Amino acid sequence: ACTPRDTDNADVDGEDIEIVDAQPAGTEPVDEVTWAIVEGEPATLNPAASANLIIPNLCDNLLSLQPGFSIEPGVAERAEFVDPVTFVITLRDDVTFWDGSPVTADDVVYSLQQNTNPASQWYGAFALIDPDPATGIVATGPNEVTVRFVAPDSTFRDALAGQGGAVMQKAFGEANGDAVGTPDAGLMCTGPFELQDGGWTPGSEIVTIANEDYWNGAPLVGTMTYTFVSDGSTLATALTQGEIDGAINVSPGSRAVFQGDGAGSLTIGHSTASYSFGPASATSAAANPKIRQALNLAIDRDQYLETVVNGLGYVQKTIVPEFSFQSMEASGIYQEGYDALAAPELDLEAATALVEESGEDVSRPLVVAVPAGAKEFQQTAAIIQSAGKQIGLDIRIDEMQASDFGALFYDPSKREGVDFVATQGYLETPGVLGYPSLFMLPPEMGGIFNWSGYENPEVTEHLLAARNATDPETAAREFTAAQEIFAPDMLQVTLAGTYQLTYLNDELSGVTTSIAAYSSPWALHLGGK
Amino acid sequence: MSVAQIANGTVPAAARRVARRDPTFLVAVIAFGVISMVALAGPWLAPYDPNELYVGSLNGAPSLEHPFGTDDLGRDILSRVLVGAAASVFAPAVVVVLSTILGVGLALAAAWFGGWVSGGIARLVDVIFAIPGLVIAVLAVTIFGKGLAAPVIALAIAYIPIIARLTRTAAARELAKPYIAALRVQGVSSPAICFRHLVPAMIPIVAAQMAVGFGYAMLDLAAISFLGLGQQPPAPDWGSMIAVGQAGILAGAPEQSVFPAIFVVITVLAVGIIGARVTDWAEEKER
Amino acid sequence: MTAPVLEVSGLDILAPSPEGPRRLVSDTTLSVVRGEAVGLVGESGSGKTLTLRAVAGLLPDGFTTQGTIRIDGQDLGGMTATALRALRARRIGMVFQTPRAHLNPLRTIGDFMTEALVHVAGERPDVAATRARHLLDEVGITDPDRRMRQYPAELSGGLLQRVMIAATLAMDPDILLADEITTALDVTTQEEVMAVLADLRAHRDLSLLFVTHDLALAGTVCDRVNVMQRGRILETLRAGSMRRNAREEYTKVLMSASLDEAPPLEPATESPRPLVTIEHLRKTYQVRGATGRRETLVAVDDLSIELPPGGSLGIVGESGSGKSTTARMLLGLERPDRGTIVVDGQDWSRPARGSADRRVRAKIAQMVFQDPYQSLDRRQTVRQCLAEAVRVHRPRQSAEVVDGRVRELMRQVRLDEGLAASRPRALSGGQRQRVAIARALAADPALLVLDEAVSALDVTTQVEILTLLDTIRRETGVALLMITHDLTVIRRLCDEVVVMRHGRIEERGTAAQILDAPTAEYTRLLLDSIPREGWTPRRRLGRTQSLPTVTRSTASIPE
Amino acid sequence: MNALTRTVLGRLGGMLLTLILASMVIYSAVLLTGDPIAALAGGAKPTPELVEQIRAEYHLDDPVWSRYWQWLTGAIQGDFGRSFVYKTPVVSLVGPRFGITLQLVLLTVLLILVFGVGSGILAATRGRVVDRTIAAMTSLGMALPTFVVAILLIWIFAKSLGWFPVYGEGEGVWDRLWHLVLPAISLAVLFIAYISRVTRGSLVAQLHSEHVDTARVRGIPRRRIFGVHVFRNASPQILAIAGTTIAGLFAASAIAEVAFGLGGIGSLLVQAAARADLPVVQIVSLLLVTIFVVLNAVADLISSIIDPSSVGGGRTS
Ligand SMILES: Nc1ncnc2c1ncn2[C@@H]1O[C@H](COP(=O)(O)OP(=O)(O)OP(=O)(O)O)[C@@H](O)[C@H]1O
Ligand SMILES: Nc1ncnc2c1ncn2[C@@H]1O[C@H](COP(=O)(O)OP(=O)(O)OP(=O)(O)O)[C@@H](O)[C@H]1O
Ligand SMILES: [Mg+2]
Ligand SMILES: [Mg+2]
Repeated sequence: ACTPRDTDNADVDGEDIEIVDAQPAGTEPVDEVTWAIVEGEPATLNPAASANLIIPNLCDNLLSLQPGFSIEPGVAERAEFVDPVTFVITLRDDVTFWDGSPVTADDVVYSLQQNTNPASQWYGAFALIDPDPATGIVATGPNEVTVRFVAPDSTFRDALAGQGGAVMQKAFGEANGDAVGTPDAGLMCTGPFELQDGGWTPGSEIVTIANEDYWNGAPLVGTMTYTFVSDGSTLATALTQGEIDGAINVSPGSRAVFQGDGAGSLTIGHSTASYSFGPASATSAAANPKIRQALNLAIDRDQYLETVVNGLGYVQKTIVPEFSFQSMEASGIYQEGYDALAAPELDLEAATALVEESGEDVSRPLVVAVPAGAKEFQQTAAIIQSAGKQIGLDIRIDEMQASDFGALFYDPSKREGVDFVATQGYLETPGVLGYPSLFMLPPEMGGIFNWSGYENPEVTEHLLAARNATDPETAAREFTAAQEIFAPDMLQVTLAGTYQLTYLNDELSGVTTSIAAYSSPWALHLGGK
Repeated sequence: MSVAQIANGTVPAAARRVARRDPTFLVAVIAFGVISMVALAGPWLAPYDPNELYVGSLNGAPSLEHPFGTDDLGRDILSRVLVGAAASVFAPAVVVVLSTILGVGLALAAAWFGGWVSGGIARLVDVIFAIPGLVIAVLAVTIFGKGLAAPVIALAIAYIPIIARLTRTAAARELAKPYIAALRVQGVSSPAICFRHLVPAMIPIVAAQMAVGFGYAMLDLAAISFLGLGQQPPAPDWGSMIAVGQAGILAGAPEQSVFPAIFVVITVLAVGIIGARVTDWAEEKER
Repeated sequence: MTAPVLEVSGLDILAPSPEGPRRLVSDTTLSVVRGEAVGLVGESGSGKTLTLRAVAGLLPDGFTTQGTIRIDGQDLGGMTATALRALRARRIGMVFQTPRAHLNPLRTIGDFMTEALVHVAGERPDVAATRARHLLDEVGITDPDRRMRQYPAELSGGLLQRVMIAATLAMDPDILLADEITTALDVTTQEEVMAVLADLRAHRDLSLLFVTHDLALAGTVCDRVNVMQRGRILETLRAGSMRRNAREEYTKVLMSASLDEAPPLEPATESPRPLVTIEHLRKTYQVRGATGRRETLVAVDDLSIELPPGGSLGIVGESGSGKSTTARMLLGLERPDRGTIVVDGQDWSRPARGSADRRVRAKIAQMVFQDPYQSLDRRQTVRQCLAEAVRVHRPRQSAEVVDGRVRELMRQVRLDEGLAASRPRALSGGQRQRVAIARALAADPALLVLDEAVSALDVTTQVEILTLLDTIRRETGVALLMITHDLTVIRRLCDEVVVMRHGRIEERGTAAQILDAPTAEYTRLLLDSIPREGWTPRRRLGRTQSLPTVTRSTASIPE
Repeated sequence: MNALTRTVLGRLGGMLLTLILASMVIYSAVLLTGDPIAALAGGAKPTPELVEQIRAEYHLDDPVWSRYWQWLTGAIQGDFGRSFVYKTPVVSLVGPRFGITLQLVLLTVLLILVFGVGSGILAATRGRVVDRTIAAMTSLGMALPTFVVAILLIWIFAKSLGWFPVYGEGEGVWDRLWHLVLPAISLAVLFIAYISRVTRGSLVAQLHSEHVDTARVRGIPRRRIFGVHVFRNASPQILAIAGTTIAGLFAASAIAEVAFGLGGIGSLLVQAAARADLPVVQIVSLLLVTIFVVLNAVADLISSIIDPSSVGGGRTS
């Protein structure tokens, strides 16, 4: 298949940014490509346990996510609800694992069942499946899998385009158990590149080689080697010197370097990623919407964009980004709902007034937690702090070690003494309900990040209705109704939406440069120009 | 105007002699003096609020309004360097003073009591010596919480072995000298011998080590605050400024790293030179 | 008359200083002809060592010289560095005061002996080794094979000094420069070394330039003697007739000082209770032997002495015989293994426990240590030092009273009051020793222990101090315990004497008995070894065995 | 038993004791500072059941000392545990990275010895001008933080001149060496300056010692005096300090490894600490401590072999 060149223009602060979600496919075979993984070495390559940029090239998902965020058939020829609570997946018959064995319905059942474990990243999307293994996910034919639900679920299909739908070999998985995806055991998937025994040298690199029998055509790159460079300036030098061929998610801070003279160039693609901060406690002033609205009014978004992402971002009105519904069926309704929301404005007087109105005791400093060592977050924290100061809020910054910061999200004791948490998040698949469910629903209904104890029955009702809707339009209307209410409550104060930044050597082309790279084999078309 | 000229005009004869004989030393003393003054008076000297964002453009080049330029948040780098001097200079000073008190205390105890006390202290010092400073730093953070206190205490502990070993050797050598026996025979009490004779005898050698330790502490604290364990933002501190500004060097906006780095290097250099001279004097006296 | 081997004329030695070169030695002229021994004597700091080092090319960095030095008629001034080195290597041998410091501690004696032969003369190693063995034998070292394999730390000072001499002989030098080579040795060893030198001179026609501050020694060893003071040579005298021919005032003082013998003091009246009673005292040390194994060294063994109030007892004996150890135990600086010490009716067998106990003892017994410089805190001025000693016993006195007492003490030891603000560095050896004595007297003790209080001083100063002690004893009635290996000191100050050897008492008696009619063989040997007019050093076989040597550096730190 | 054997055994005993004590401190310190549950849950939100399961599986409810004992006995038998994050045996994580750190450290040591000791020798022997120049350079060297040097090197040699690669470890002997040059230099600068000073100091002390005077007056050739009497006598002291320095390099290399994207144990430690991967942090810390203690002991031992007078002298701390 051919990937369309999908371009678009965005206007940020008077400068034109050309947005490219997929580069033209490469034409020449290339022996070896060295790719830098900016996030550092992954802990595992198991698609059920981790999300990183290596897995999409190794493991296919059932449905294929396109650079423009639309969903096409993939390993699954068809995957549809046949009735409100029955979902049938029909597999292609020509897909084989790296070892040559064909993909069977049993493999898919095994793969999907991985996500019914509460520890899985995708558990939320699988929550409405009938918990009885005998009836929930079953093989109903050699190439057919049927999934039964306890209630209609409008989000399930989208999840199959992400790693929730990753296809793994059952035999391999059962033989290796917990070790699947580790350097020792490796992996068995169907993707365009295969991880061989010993291909992963912990601490230095992961070597993958082309899967010549790939069902969607063999890749042009013979060997794809991933290295791990988390230091921004080292990476920038290595990329512009041509020592590393490319990297996804390079730092916007090095924009000038990347756009200057160098071995390659920077491609800017659509993303669902955004910076935001939200309350971490139900008892502090941070739990009061007025305080959050006040901060929202006190932060100059243009300055924020200029400072933190070097102009490579845009103002985002609410937590759910536009790109996430871009290619959904009822996108028009979503867009209308989004457009109707108020854009954040700078109004210090109104903000100060809100703080006073809130009736909160603002003499106690509010603590905002950010991960240590990341420049973007240091800047974000400084900007929040400075904004707070202008409206009479004393804000303290707590830079946390990565592990402590990570623990904030599931260990309530770690959140003690923390009022706000600033994060960067993204959605790897289309769909709008992910964030709202996590942040606005009551905790027992899946709102595990709803730390401020937000509870609005109307919002809850609309969100549930949206999920259980059986047609896209109802889902869209229910969602926008909920959004209209929760957006002004600022459960996350959205600071900026960002772009996906990909740097690639000028001799190469063919990379998926939108956020879809997290869920699709982005290097499939990579090759020489 | 040369150093010698300054010297002739303002400072007394002894200093003038030093200036003529050892201009490097004089420059070092003056540099350190100026930096200490800045550390004390930084907030009053700073032209801008060091934490105020967007007082200039982002990553602005040096100009008349902002002689050191502005950083990635549009803050005035000169103001941040001036205000940051306090933490940057005093934190290592506290590290050095603390580790010296602890180290010298342990060493004197070991030298004085000998026997199993000495053995135990030697072992303790060995163990501390063997544990990476970072582990101690992380431990200190869990005990003392974030902020400047934890890394200062951590480094103070981590530096104990160096100073303790040095002092232990010197104290043992000093205690073996006949004048200590003479003092005992005279009936001078042990604390008096220790504090009136032994401790003063240690001063030159300890002072020299303190100067060297100061430089190391400054560099180590910088590394620790880079890891997010040290001075909490946005309070300026040279080490974290260098660390945060690193990326700017390659991107063509090196000011944020370069100016604090220059100050770090000058301070460490000045203290190092002063320390080297003190060592020289101490050695001369020993002869 | 043969041509001089060494000829120094108009030599000036200048030291660099911030204020321009400082002249330390001026216009020195001397010569040594073949086979002759020439002495260079004079007070401490007069420039003897510098003169010698100038000849050997060992002046410190930055030092400059004027004048000429000729060796075998060749002017050193006009020679290249290489030629100079070759000339010095072959014509000159130099032996230093402290052999231990002058031998590389990490090389064996064998390496040291053969190094010059192999690397300067180009001999084959085995030839060099054979020759080295002969040379060691020549200087009276038994079992040279074993010695060649040992390290300097394993040899005694006397042996090392002989090794030094033997090594310098390897290149058959014309002249030997000897800088106070026996000062660190005890009299018997000194005699041995001097005898070796005398032998060599006789057999080899060796010239000698001999630096010392012991006039008696110079007189017996040398043919001619140069007297130096403050960087100048005052006069040159024939050794045999120097007492008669001395013209310079300074020389005369030097002579009279060294030869003066005051009559012994009246014995103190017998008192019912002795001040000090020591019985069956024993002290051992665990030391590392030459092979690294632990050995028990008996430093003091079954020692009993008694000292009446106001009396004075001398302890003599060779180096390492246990004299200092005895004194240190008496003063509580060391814990005896066995035996009792009773002082003024109190049991002092164990070191003082607390500060109060220590203060009580300090009131009774005080000590003057062997090395005055080392026993003073170099950071304290004379006044601070004395005031501290006074305050121990009068903690609540006003500053004026303490100051008055300090002045009184300084007067007592005849220290100029102008020196009160000086630190030890700025004092001469004699002055330092006086400070140490004044400090000891601050407590008005009943007993004063003096450990080789004068042995490191030059003769003039020695005499002053001894006279001073004599006077103090007469004035205050303090009892003295004198430790020394110098018998003239005993004669001047002691009523009674014990002779120690290997930690035991060899002989005891009144000073007159011991000095004039010794019964023990060892005592006679000691007395014989003392340089005096008409004395010739003799070699005594059987004295080449190494003494158990433990250098202070490995000694444990006092608790 | 001869003196040397006894010295060796004595040092060995002391070394083991230090190691055991240090391992206790590290084990408990690491426990105190990390949250094993967070790491073990692997980024997901753990249910109470999962937490229970993890607690049971990793004996998190046992008292610290009993866990320490299990850990220590395991480690002695070669079982270093499994990484919480990577779920693989810690050995397989540490093994390959250790090689990289080792190579980096070896190259750095080479630089330190050649330039540090070399410039120290020059400073001590080549007169005042050279001495002053080197003193100035070492003063500057001691004032340059490793990460500043790293940036400067990248800027000058990699970015502007393009002479060296800036990241990764390369393949094959020469390529690897090529990749390690800049990291090694950045790591070495501070220590070169330090060792240079130490070397100069101990050489000067020896040059002014009396036994060297003896050798001079005996006409021993300059080279031999320097080699046999000055340098060799100074070497125990240089070695003792160099030993400590080199031992410390294994930990100090973290900064250079991070700056140049090298996957060594230093960067592993930093990463593992950030992810609360306690078994890895514990083992790497213990490894660093062991290397430190062992290298120090070896340096001590070599010193005492060179210097026979110190044999059996016991501890000199
Ligand atoms: N390295 C030096 N620097 C400066 N002055 C020195 C140095 N060496 C010796 N002197 C000074 O030179 C003078 C003569 O010293 P020298 O060592 O020759 O005396 P000496 O006659 O050998 O005395 P002693 O009997 O104490 O050995 C002394 O005043 C001494 O202080
Ligand atoms: N602390 C110690 N440890 C081990 N051996 C010691 C110690 N102190 C003294 N000795 C040894 O004890 C013996 C007696 O020493 P002592 O100092 O009493 O001798 P001395 O008669 O005073 O000799 P000198 O005339 O050289 O001062 C010597 O062999 C000495 O090496
Ligand atoms: Mg002399
Ligand atoms: Mg003695």
